[in-house]
Amino acid sequence: MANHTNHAAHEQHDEHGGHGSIKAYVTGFLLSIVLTIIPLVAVMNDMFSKQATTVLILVMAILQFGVQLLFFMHIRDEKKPRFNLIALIFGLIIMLTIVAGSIWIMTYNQVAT
Amino acid sequence: MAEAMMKKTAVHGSHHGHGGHDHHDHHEQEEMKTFGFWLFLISDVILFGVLFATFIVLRNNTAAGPTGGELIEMTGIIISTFILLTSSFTSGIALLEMNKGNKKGLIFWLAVTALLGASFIYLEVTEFLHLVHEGATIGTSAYWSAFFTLVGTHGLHVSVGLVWMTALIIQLSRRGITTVTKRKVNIVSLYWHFLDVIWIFVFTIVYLMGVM
Amino acid sequence: MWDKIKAFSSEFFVTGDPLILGAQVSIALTLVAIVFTLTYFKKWRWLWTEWLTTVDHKRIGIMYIISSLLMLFRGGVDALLMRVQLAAPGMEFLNAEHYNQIFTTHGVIMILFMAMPLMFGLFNIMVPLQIGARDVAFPFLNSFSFWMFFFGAMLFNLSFIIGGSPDAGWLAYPPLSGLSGSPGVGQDFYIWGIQISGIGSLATGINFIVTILKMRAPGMKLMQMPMFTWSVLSSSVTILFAFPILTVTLFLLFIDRYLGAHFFTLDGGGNPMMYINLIWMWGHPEVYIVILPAFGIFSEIVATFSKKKLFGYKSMVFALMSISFFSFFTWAHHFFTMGSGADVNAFFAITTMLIAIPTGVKVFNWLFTMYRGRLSFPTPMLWTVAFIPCFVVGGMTGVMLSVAPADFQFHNSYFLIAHFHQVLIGGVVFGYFAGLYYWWPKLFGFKLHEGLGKWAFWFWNIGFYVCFMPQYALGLMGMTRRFNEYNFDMGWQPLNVVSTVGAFLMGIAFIFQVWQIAHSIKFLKKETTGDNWDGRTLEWSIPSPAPMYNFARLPVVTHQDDWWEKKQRKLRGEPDAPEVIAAEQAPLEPIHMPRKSGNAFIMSIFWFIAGFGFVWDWTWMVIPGLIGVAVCMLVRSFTYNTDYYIPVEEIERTEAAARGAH
Amino acid sequence: MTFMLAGCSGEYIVLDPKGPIGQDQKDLIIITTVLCLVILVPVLIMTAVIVWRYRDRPGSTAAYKPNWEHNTKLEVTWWTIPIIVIVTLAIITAIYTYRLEPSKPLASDKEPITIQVTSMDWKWLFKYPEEGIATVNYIKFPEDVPVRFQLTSDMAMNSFWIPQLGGQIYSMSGMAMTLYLQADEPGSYYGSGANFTGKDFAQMTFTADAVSEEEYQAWIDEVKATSPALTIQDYEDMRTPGTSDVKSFSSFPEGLFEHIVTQYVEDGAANPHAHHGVDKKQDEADSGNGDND
Ligand code: HEA
Ligand code: HEA
Ligand SMILES: [Cu+2]
Repeated sequence: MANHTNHAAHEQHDEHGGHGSIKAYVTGFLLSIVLTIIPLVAVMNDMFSKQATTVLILVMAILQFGVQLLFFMHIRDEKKPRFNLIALIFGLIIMLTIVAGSIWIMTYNQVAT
Repeated sequence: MAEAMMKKTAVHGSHHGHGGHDHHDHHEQEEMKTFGFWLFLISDVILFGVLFATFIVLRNNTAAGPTGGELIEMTGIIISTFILLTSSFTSGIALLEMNKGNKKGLIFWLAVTALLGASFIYLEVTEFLHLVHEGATIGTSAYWSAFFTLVGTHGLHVSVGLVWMTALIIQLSRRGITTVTKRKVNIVSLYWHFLDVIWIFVFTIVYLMGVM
Repeated sequence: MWDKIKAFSSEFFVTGDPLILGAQVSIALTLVAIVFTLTYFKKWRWLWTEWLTTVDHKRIGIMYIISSLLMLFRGGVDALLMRVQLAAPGMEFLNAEHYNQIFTTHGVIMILFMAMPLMFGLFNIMVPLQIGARDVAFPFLNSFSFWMFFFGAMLFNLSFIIGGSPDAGWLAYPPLSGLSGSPGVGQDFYIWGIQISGIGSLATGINFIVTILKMRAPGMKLMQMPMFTWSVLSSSVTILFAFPILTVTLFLLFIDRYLGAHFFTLDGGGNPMMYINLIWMWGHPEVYIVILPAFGIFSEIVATFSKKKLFGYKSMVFALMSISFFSFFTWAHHFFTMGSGADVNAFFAITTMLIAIPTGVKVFNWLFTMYRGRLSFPTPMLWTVAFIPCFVVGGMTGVMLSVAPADFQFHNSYFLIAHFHQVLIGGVVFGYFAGLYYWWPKLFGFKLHEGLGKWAFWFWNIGFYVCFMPQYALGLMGMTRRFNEYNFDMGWQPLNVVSTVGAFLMGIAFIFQVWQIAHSIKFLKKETTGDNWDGRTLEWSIPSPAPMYNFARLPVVTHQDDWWEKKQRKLRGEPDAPEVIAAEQAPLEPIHMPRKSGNAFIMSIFWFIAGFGFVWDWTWMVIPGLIGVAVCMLVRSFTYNTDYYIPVEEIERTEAAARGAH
Repeated sequence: MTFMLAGCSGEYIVLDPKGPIGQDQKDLIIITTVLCLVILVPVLIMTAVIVWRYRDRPGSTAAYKPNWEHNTKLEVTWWTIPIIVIVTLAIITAIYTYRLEPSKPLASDKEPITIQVTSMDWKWLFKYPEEGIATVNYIKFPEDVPVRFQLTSDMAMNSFWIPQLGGQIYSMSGMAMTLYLQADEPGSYYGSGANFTGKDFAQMTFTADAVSEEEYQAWIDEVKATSPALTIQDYEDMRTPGTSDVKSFSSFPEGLFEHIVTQYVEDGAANPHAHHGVDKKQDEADSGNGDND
């Protein structure tokens, strides 16, 4: 594994300072609007079956998440080693485990309602 | 921290006087803080994950009381969703202004972001009041407990962000754009985008699926 | 009026029990004595400037260790009280309520206020030294973590004399821990004590991840880090992912109690099983959080005292990381008996067993580090060698528990109690003791008396087996945990008596340790070499105790076990690499250090105040508490002057004094 | 541990099963113990030998290789052996997990009898829906006949455990779990509440008697003839926390168990706290909301 910081990247980092461009932000913004409208329309107009809608809106939410991550949070711009990305991926795996695991386990232990 | 800088110089076997170090030094330290904050955000991901899990598990437990679908008014929610999306965008613009070195622009866009955030909170409070009025409080049923806690925790995060942004605007106007304030703005905008992401899932799972 | 006050104070203070009255009086007397001593010797200022406001990782570490040893005492006394009751259940030495409070506080204190802070103490003291850094990444945050732990622990312990202790078990399952099951304030003390210190733990986790990833000495690659540092990284990563779960779970329990919500209540559609599900998502990783650093400590010690490189470095690292990862996929093994069906049980049984594989690899690597080594057995190594069989047996019984259908018979029995004490004492406690003995000279600049240490060692060990081996048998005899009484027909008493004797042997061992420390302070034998064990890693390359800036010049690292390699090169007469020499001969430069700050201490007091207010439902106290917290945060945010430079002359003076000593 | 096993007077009831479930569990315990010993014993021996042989002493002839830190063959070995053991164990566990799934009916040519179990603070209430009788802290059932326990809790979660017949299952409020057990021979078996429920939880032990069919019938008849009826009032009284002696009742209100399971269900609009009516929501409980058998 490489040393913790890379000198070259470090130098160059100073110059470009922050990340992103107005173009990226606008693209991201438009995408996020579109990705919000699609599920909204699908749900409000009862366009598909319940199951299909669920899948659709979840996919849209995940795409939206990707958009924020790429265009706004600049996850791509990280220099190596990509600790940020690694940490995020681990975090997401654990988070999904928590949600999916709870749902799975608790389906057997619902209280009478 | 000094060692951070010395790491660099030592690896490359060069030693310049320490005048030039300070800058590097701070830079490295600020970078560390940003990374630390990123980790904090990931712990927040887990935090919200647990709240979502709880909400999903308890979503049918309305104890014969009102359900979300019955009481939720989507109009307000849709408006606040777009407000938050826009604020995520404006906080990005603030960042761009900062990178251009434009202090005024930076403060302006931060203020816009904060205002959007404040209107989001206003709408949320209105919605909660509406729900309480309709007879859904945190004690009504497990569903509403989970609902208010999840949505409220997000709202609390946004409110904290507002205080933080205000404090930052004051600091910026006093100190201008320095390595330290720059990092602070970066962090706050990261936080803001993160809250946007969380909201997307609140919107999808709590509201859209609730009224489906 | 008077009646009101009387009624209030009878609720506020725990009354009516001579045991507790005695404790209250002695606590009050101790407090008076402390205040008097500080005033008499004019030490208040010293206390404030040197300790309460310090951000030095070594001092914070010392404070962690002192507090955790006090907590070990408290938890240990609890244990002894329980054991007395269980040896003679008919005597009603403790009544049912007391017994329940005592096992609850014993469990909480031992894990959260003894093991965790002892672990954080070792993190603090050693990680920066091992990686060649001058402090942790966020020294202020570090002091915040400590004070949050400290005041959280204080809040929890307060319940002993004020309001009454929690009594719903160390993980406080609702509805027993909810308002319907525990209307008193004990459970609120539990929630807020743990919550406040939990925030501190999360911050520590983040702090050490950043420290380790970003602050290593120049040249030190990840795969050259000492194994303890690796274990701290894996443990911190686990903290990062696990502690938020605890925070939320307790928070939900709190709003159930405080705002009448219905997450885990019986009515209103609440589901108490969800709590059990959530708390173990934290609870299981938690036990690995505390064991992983112990694994790291053993790895350091076994290499040092075998005079041999650690065997299988890479698989050790891989094992650590996979344990922390897999620890998040096993939680349901704590409630196999919840009736979640065969799919769930089979899945979680298998994920649980998988952890035995990387753990086993670690055991074999330790054995093969000793194999073809030259073993010497000072106290740190004794603890290490004793750990292996003890932990392996405990781990095996863990594997037996993980077999879901068999667990139907073991669950909640003394078999389980024996399992986890074996891994917690044989693994965690032995490990931290080993680390404490090993690093003590580095920490304080003097060695501990070996002879007394050996007495303590043998008493702990023999006491351990005498205490907990019979408990496996008791489990198979059907004795369930948390029984304050049992029927003599069951034939459980003889083994319980044996077990109690063992517990007292451990108590004697603890007395030996206290004596050992007192004795060593009295007959102070200064440690002047800085490298008294002929160590392998960077911490041994600097004077003992380490100067406040740790390294006058930051070392350049070229090898794993860099310090050892350097000594070997010297023996062989080989020169160091040019960059190493360059770094060593570079002129001293002013050292950049974080400034002291009382903010963290004060902020934690406000947390304490808010927590205390929440416990008693006193809004007038909660609000100023929370406002205080917010103000402290803002003040910190507006503080830009957070660090300073140590001038070269001062460094020269300090170094001369340290080096001149030998 | 062996010396403990030999030397003490108590009875190892977990290892002395009297029913098919307990028997299977005992087998499983033995299999896993053996599998663990396969590794444990060599590890302990290795530890002792290595520590002894490589201790530093004057004139030691043992090899010393300070830089020997890696050996692929060895490392592969100790990744592989545990993997093999764990895979074996995993397979066995999976098989047994499905076989011993507590809600799975037992293979038997006899019709199972049902006992409805409620953990209360701090006593056990048992009901025999087929016979219409009820008992407290005591059960009796015929040997060789599968018993279907339906478990629920009135308050905090407990755990129903008769070690000699088989492992425990939680009793939880708001749900009904199922556990099948069977006694192969007559006897008087120890049972307990294994999960902590507060103050007098240690007093929640009970006796489970397995008797011949005739004796069982006789007992039922006797209870019916001589015991009082369990009224709703009795049940409400029982809910006050406290311990209880052994009791029996000749009858109990119909649907009491279902009522206990659904007692916390709000019936909505009218009165959110009216959960004391016995008759309501029976159907729902019968259709097994939360019942996973
Ligand atoms: C430091 C703490 C610690 C550690 C390290 C462990 C380690 C393990 N634990 Fe333990 N456990 C606890 C602390 C710990 N546990 C606590 C506190 C509880 C109870 C809490 C409560 O209810 O209050 C508990 C409860 C507990 C249960 C729940 C039982 C029940 O409630 O009914 C189970 C079940 O699966 C379990 C399993 C395991 C396993 C499989 C391991 C494994 O990680 C062990 C792995 C190690 C080895 C196996 C030994 C070395 C390996 C070899 C030499 C290699 C080869 C081995 C094989 C192939 C088998 N533990
Ligand atoms: C790191 C964790 C840790 C440690 C170190 C210990 C240490 C000990 N534990 Fe603990 N224990 C737990 C964690 C731990 N325990 C947990 C999590 C539970 C579960 C709680 C629950 O069910 O909710 C538990 C439960 C538990 C029980 C079960 C109670 C029950 O279910 O009814 C018992 C019973 O024997 C016990 C005994 C002991 C003993 C004898 C020690 C000994 O090692 C203690 C050693 C003793 C000392 C260090 C004493 C020092 C004091 C003195 C020297 C003073 C001298 C004074 C006199 C002689 C009067 N523990
Ligand atoms: Cu576990």
